[in-house]
Amino acid sequence: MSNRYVCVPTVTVLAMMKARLTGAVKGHALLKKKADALTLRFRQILKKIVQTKQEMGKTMRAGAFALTEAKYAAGEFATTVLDSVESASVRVNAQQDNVAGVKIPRFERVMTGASDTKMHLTGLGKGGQQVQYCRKAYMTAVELLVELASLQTAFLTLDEAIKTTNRRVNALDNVVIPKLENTIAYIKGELDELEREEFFRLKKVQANKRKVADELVKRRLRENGPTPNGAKGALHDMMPGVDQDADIVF
Amino acid sequence: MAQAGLPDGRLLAVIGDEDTVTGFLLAGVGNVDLRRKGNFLVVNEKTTVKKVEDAFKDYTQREDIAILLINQHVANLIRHLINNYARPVPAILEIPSKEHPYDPNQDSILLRVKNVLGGDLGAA
Amino acid sequence: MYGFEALWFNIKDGYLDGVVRGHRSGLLTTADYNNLCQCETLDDIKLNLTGTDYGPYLANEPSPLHTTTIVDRCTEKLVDDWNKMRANADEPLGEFMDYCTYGHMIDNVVLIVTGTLHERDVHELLEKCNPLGMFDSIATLAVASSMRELYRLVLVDTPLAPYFSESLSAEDLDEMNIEIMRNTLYKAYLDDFAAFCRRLGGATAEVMGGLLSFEADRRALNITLNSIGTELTRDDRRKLYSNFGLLYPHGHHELAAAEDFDQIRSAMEKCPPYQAIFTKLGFGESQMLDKVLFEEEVRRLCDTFEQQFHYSVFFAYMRLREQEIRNIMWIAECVAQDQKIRINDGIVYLF
Amino acid sequence: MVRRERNRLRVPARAPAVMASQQLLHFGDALSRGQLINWDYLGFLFKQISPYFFACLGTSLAVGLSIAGAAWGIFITGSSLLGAAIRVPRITSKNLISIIFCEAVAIYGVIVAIILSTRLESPFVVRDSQTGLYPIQAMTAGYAIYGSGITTGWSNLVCGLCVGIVGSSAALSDAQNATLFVKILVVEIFGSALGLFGVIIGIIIAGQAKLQGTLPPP
Repeated sequence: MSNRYVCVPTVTVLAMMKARLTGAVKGHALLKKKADALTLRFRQILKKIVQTKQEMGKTMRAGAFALTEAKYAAGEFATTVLDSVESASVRVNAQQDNVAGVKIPRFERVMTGASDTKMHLTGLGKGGQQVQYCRKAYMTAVELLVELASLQTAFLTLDEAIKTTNRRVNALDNVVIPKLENTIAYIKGELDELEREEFFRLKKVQANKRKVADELVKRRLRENGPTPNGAKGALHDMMPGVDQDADIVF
Repeated sequence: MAQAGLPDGRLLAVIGDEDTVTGFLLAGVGNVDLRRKGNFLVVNEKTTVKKVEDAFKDYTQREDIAILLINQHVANLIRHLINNYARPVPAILEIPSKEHPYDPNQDSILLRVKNVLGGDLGAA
Repeated sequence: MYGFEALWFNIKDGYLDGVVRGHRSGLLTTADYNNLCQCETLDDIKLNLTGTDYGPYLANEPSPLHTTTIVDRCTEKLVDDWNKMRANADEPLGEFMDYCTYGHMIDNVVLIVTGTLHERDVHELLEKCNPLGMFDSIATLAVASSMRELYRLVLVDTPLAPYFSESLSAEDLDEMNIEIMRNTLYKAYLDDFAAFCRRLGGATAEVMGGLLSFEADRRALNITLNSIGTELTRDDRRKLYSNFGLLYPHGHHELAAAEDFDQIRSAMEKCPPYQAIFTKLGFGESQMLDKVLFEEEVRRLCDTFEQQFHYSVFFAYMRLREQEIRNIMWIAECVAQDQKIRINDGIVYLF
Repeated sequence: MVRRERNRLRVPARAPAVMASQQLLHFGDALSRGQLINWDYLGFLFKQISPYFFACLGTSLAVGLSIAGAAWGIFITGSSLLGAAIRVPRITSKNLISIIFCEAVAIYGVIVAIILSTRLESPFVVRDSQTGLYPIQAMTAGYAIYGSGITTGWSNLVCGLCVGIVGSSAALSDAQNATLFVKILVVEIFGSALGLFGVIIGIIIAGQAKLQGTLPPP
């Protein structure tokens, strides 16, 4: 029997173990709730991720096509764009959401308002309109991607969180609680055993004492003649509660 | 989080073919700091896998980058790195490129999603 | 000597005139475009182009084709044609042909200059240059570390030097937005080109005058339209308009003051030729403008072939080829990106 | 040489010279009177010029101008044809007809020149010994041959140009669209007919002329 805690089987320990068991059961219930909440959120996110990923496919396609249109109208402008990069006008802020005690990073697009005149003037001579159109298309894509990034990090974090929570739930469910229960059962068994030993010992003592008393009576009878009632009363006095209180122990 | 040191927000990094990068730079994600260190890498047929790997490692370790966008066909070059990458931030997003339409079956994240859902993505 | 080019033109340029018209007949026709539009993959497009002038250029391309490869090969064809003709050209046709390519040269210089200032690899930049606008010393552009140095060391020897010295001051070289610089140079170039054509006289002056003023007016229109809502001031805007064209000078006043598309429209519609273009557009609709203008340009370019004994055919051929390459790019992109619904939006049928 | 010897024998050598100097004085007078062209003097001048000179000049103009026209036309057509044929080689054989039309112009000139040169016949014309003038028939013939040559020459020159330019366009348009060739050929034929008009008129003009003197009585 290794599936229990090693302890001294005493009443104190028993009480302690019982307290631990109640805690474990309560914790298990809570963790279970948390896991459910996380899973709920997780499922939502999963659905959204798949949706957003597919939408992202579409948006990116639209963006790529807008770029084609811009190239068609403005000629080759990629290098100009690559070379006129200065400071990002689109950035992300990371914030944190709290889902059942799990901190989930959430990204938010912010426009810093950094000057991007260069981009505005791209294709000034020809095709600028299409370039701006393309720019807008990619802005939409960025927005979507930021959202997707939030979802994705949330997914990863939640995945991790759910795994740990589930592990804990399972650990409680499969290891801690049975072990506690086993321990309690063991302690109780041990305590019973002690009790029974004590009873047997008491019985033995009683029998012994009765034997001694009988011999005493016999000896008295031999010496004084039989006084049956008096002897019996004396015996009863010597072992109080043996007859009436037997069910106190059991 | 490094948020406190960067009051104006963190960056998006892009690794991809010229068109993708151009598009996102047009949208204004590009950033070149004082040491002329950019947050984008144009991958063409001459770019070595090593270079892509280095850029990936660099971008994922930089504090000021929150999201890394990478073209799927480029991601396939360094798939081992991406599969081993476990941190939530910077988030790695695989995006389709012009010539390689989006294939959900190659996306590391979606594969995990698929595992969780236990099968069909379309049904979800 | 207008009207008598017929007698002298062919002495020097008859052969090339024939050659360029031959090349022109190699441009894709509506039937070709219809076939191309039916394609499902880039390989189909390659197959369809095999029967055209582009055939030999695409024949040896290995199978995973990219749209950029197709476009590059097609451009190569144009460049080969152009260089062969340039090599055979006598003066002043040679000079005329050089003038045609100065526009690309400006783009290349701007590209290299911005690239150099951002410490990019020169070879990479050279690959991106338009081969039509190459000049001998272009690789040396990269030695300079500042714009001013660049002008002093390299640009001074190029045909573009006058444009730099006339329209830009030393401070401009350092501070000006590259896009504005490009357009300033382009303006100087267009003015110069128009003056050159006037000097040539005869049918060339007449036909090129029409084409260039359309070009100048289109640029004016585009600059106005694209600078709405940007920090470009009215005066800056005016400085980028060419000094000729149908809108010059009164239309430019109105354009410079225009704040939205409808104002531009009312300024442009005062010229009868442009009125016809704008009637094709609904009010407030500026998205289609590019295409309508391309169509108008192509129509004008095609018309130049109706007249003989002038140089404009060379200019027109170059422009038409470029338009065709744009068309091919569009088709290829539509096919590659699976956007075939949009395929007809981008093709400007040449004939 | 022989002719000149004979002339010297028959014509009083001094007479024309004296008259010429008189006329020259007269010409100076005319100028001083404010008259720009002295028609009398010009008439005198032309009368003094040998009809043979005009006949030969006419003949040479006929062939020279025609050939200039033909050559001009051929280079106009030819250069375009060569250029266009690079792309569309099929047009060369068909468009040789334009070259042939131009060539025909030269042939007209040659024919007319031959005809004109046959008008110069022996025995040769001599000046009248009294007046120092050539016989009126001879002068008529000289001018006629000159006129015929000029008519043919100029008309063939412009005809050659016309055919050349049209031929150039024909070559270019044939390269673009083969069906156009026949239509443009009609235009070209009409163009080349122009030269024929000159030739006909030239032949008619020269038809009556005969530059032939009468043999002196033995």
